[in-house]
Amino acid sequence: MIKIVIAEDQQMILGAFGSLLALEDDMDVVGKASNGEEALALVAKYQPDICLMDIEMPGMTGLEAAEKLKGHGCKIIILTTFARTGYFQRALQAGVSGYLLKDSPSEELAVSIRQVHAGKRMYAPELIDGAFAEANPLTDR
Amino acid sequence: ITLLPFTIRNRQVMGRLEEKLDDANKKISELLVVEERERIARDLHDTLGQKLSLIGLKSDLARRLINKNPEQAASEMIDVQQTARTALNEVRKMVSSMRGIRLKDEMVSVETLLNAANIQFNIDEKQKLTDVPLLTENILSMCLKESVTNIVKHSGATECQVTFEQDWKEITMTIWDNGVFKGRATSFERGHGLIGMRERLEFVNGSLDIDLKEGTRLIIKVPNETKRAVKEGQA
Amino acid sequence: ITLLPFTIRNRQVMGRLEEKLDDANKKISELLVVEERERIARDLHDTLGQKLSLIGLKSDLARRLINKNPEQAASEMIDVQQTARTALNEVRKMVSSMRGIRLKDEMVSVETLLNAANIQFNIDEKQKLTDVPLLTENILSMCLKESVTNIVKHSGATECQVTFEQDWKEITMTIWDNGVFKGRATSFERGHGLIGMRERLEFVNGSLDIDLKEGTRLIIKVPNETKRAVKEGQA
Ligand SMILES: Nc1ncnc2c1ncn2[C@@H]1O[C@H](COP(=O)(O)OP(=O)(O)OP(=O)(O)O)[C@@H](O)[C@H]1O
Ligand SMILES: Nc1ncnc2c1ncn2[C@@H]1O[C@H](COP(=O)(O)OP(=O)(O)OP(=O)(O)O)[C@@H](O)[C@H]1O
Ligand SMILES: [Mg+2]
Ligand SMILES: [Mg+2]
Ligand SMILES: [Mg+2]
Repeated sequence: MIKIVIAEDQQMILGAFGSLLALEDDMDVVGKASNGEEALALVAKYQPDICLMDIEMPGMTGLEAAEKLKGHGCKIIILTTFARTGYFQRALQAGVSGYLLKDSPSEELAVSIRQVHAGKRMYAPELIDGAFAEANPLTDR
Repeated sequence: ITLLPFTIRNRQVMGRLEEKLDDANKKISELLVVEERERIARDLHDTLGQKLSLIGLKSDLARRLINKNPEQAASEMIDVQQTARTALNEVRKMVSSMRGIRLKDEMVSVETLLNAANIQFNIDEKQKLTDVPLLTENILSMCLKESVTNIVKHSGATECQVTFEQDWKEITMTIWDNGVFKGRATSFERGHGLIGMRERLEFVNGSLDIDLKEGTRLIIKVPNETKRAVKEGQA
Repeated sequence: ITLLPFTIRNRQVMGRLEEKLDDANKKISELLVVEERERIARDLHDTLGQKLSLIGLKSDLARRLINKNPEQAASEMIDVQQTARTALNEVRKMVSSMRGIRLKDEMVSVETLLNAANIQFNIDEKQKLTDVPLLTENILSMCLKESVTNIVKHSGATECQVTFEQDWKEITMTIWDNGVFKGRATSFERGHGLIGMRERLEFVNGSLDIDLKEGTRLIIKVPNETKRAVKEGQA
């Protein structure tokens, strides 16, 4: 079983992610947080394998939480809607394992989670700058 | 003969001045456009991004629940429909606030307002307005709205007539009511409707005059620069 | 003594000219903003409006089909999800094309680009840039991107250094590489990167110079008009 904590400030989106991942046989959503602080607390409490993290949340953002979790055994996947170059760089520096689109189909998300769980890194090309993506096929790293 | 060099020099100075202002001109325009875009982008981002993500997730979830839990699936689809409706309303609001108000639309709401106040409304469009630049149209709409609001609020009129005229030189919008003007026609108070109208009209080199011979007649004039002429001015 | 009246008269004429241009100035800026808004509004309406309506209809249909025809329901839900994703992509494109690129962000992507090309990157910011108007920043970002792309494409360099300086008069961005310049430093070809840079720079009264003494050094200068100065110019 892959143990998952989700952090997302929009309750409806949080709920939908929770229900979608609960449908996967090999995944167990053990906690749902609505900001960075809660995410840190739930990660400490449940020791999940993966933490799915929204960026913009009131209080502590997903990026700040990811920075705090650097080096912790839990792997971080950032889920976001829009590309912001500064954000991606920060996420990389925080050592996140995934940087993915919030609207990717749940089957794809499940595949990505399994890959990350297996030690791979996954980045959505839509979230990375044009020149950047061409010159640097990061998904191969 | 001693005057000549000075005239030439002055002409040069003026030429340079003109150029410099023209440059500043372009730069400010571009800057405003960049800032306006930034503002709209932020709006779009905040409102629509979240809603579209939610729609994507919920329709995904609903599909996967069809067999396992059809009731839950149906309820997710209701959420999707509701979210789409809300998002559509937001797009409409954004679009209409971006567009400014078209004169045609303002005429409709002004008519409703007058009807509600039991004031008879006559419209006399001597000539359909054509090729009015967007900015001018926005300003005329704003003037029409303010004038009719004043009629309803202050005039005690039973009749109101709006007339449009357009010739090669200018567009004239006349708003007449058969009530009694209660303010001072010569000096308007700052921060109020009439002064706001005058300021905006002056901005497009237009004018606002009040004629109190018979009821109250607001005469609003703007230069008839067709869209084409203004575009050329930009080049 | 005969000259005096003329000088005065000329000064008056210039004053009026200045005012008139200032007016035209304001009008054009406002007009451009109004037109830009109108353009974006049309885009929004056409692309997002349509898609959201479609989502509304299909989600309604899907819900009604859940029991009668679950396969059909599932396929409608897939359509809804797909439509939401397409719409979101459109919003993404609109937002990123509207935003222009901030210098800070461009520095990050340029760094990544150089790293990927195995070119060592040194950044030397003598003084943090402050109060750069958005338009100038957009143009500097564009120049930085184009210059570094050229370095990666043409120079064969192993090192690149970017320097920023800002004094009361101007902002200077210098982009140096230790490779060999392959083009003509005096005349650029139309429609290509370097000429595009120069054109945009000239638009903000800036300049582009190339120094080939040691490697390739692009010297980009823009006047240091702080935001405040431009804002005041608008009033
Ligand atoms: N059509 C009218 N008939 C009678 N009086 C009018 C009419 N229009 C304006 N006035 C008078 O002129 C005054 C100034 O109008 P103006 O629109 O500037 O301000 P206002 O309507 O009082 O306040 P605001 O428009 O800011 O809500 C009004 O208070 C009113 O006395
Ligand atoms: N940093 C550099 N090092 C070496 N050569 C350069 C460098 N920058 C430009 N050049 C030369 O100058 C030429 C013109 O550059 P420019 O950016 O205008 O066009 P381009 O890069 O060839 O095409 P485009 O930018 O339109 O893709 C290049 O083709 C190249 O030969
Ligand atoms: Mg959020
Ligand atoms: Mg009023
Ligand atoms: Mg080039």
